[in-house]
Amino acid sequence: MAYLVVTFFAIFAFWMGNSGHYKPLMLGFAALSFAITLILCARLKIIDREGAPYVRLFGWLAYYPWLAWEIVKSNWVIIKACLRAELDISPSLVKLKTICKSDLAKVTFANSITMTPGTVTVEIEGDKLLVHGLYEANTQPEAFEEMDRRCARAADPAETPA
Amino acid sequence: MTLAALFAVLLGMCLLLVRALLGPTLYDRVLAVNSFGTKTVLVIGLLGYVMGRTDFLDIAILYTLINFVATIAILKFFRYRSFQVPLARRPEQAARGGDSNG
Amino acid sequence: MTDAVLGGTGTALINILLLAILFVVAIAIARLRSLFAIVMLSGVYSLVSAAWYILVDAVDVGFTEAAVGAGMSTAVLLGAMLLTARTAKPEKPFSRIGPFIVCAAAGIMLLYATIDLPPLGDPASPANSGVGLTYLQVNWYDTGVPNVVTSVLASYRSFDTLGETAVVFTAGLAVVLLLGFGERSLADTLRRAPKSETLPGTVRKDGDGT
Amino acid sequence: MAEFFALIGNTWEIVRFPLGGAACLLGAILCIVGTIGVLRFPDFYTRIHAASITDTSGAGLVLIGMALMAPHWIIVVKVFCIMGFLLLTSVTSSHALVNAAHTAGLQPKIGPMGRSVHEEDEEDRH
Repeated sequence: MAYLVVTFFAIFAFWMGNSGHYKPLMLGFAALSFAITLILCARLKIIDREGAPYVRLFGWLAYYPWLAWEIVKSNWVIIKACLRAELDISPSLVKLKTICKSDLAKVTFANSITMTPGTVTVEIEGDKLLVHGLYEANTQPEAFEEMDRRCARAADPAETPA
Repeated sequence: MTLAALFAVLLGMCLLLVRALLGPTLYDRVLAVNSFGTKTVLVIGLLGYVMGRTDFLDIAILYTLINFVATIAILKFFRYRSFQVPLARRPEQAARGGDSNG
Repeated sequence: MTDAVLGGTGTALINILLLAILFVVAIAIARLRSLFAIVMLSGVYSLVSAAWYILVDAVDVGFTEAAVGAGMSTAVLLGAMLLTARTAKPEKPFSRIGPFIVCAAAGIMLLYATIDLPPLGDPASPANSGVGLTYLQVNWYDTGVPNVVTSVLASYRSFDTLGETAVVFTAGLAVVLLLGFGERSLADTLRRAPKSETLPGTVRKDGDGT
Repeated sequence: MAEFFALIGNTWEIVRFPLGGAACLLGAILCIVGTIGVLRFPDFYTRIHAASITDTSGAGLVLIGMALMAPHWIIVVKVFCIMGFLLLTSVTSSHALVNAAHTAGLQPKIGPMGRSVHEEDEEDRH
């Protein structure tokens, strides 16, 4: 139920931010479409911890700025690699082991790896990740430890596993 | 300046087209088309600014979502040879659930 | 003032660039033999053509092209590819001279017809001087809908639109019912056929489609 | 105090257009850089790294530039919606792409390359 309410506020904010018309008729249409959307979502049973992950919002607010800075740093590396006169890349494929417990945390971690240019998650199997990297030096398992820790802190539930 | 940015993105599109045409493997082509879609979103947004009609951004939002759906459909096709298999990691469960409902 | 001039030239250049990309893609689609590449390139074609529609101010057409051309038709074409081979048979050049002449003649006639069309944005063109102008003027007072296209489609012609939508929905439903979903779908049956075992490509079937 | 804020507001109104234009231009140039990488790199798995430059920094900078030049707050909201969707979907689709390629058995080229390798010449010729 709480997830439903949070979803309602999310789509409410989305509608308000995209519409720009706040007359009663339009607001009525909006309310109607919210109701239909919520009923459909509830029937499809897609509103759960993963479908509406707003409960850990504060953990993520701490995580994303750090991730953004990581993205900027690794972007610079790849931009240099693209523009260097001679190609000097050393692609590698490594296996990682994550400490994240829940699916949500694992997905966050894998997507963070993909989002940083230069590394991309190829496969997740249990708690092992297969990662392809552009530079061998940047793709050692130690390089991902901090991201792993932060992901686990941001997305893993503190109380009980889902 | 916006116009220059627009031209730069269009130039990037032209270069990307080369990859889409050459693309030795299928995945290179999908990658090129996906990146092309991202650039189209940017082109439409910048076009709105150049022409002074920022309501084009609505279409850019639509494009972002459509592009994603198209890419996922393509990859699903290549992975499972069908659109009817769910993209879940637990095929047995998913298949069973789908059967009991159908 | 210079800004307007620069904008006009820039828009013209963008027009030319987009049309050039469209031309290259069209030639490539005609020349390629791999069906998958053709599907991908047709996706590119509709993306670029939608951008071009938006450039020439046909925003609603661009919207439709984005939804149908780039998203839906790619998926439908891929679904059609499930039922057929991966590559087209190469044909000898100039083996079909008759269809080529018909196509060329039709193209030349269409080009000839474009000479009579009013230029883009001409205020004296029939579309802008007749009933279209009236709708532009009275639309807001009649319906209160800010978008003219929306007001015409959903207010003045709303029953027409409803009927069209119903027809299209019925057609789509019929196609879905014919092709089927899940266990007994046509695509699935064809895939099970022994011929499909020899398809090129080494895609492992993870989804064990039992 | 109010004057100070008004001054900041006025300065911002003047500054934000060149700033936004510069961000757009920089992002567009990064798009070209990413595309150059897509053209140059030797195999699919390395090309996707180059493509992710376009998706993250290129698109991000262009959209930030648009947000800076926005005439209305709703435009800012829309731009950030696009940015959020783009980040989420591009990550998902590039993972799906790599995963599909890997599942299909496409082998990545591993190890240092580019010193005197053949492909480089070929890539340059293209």
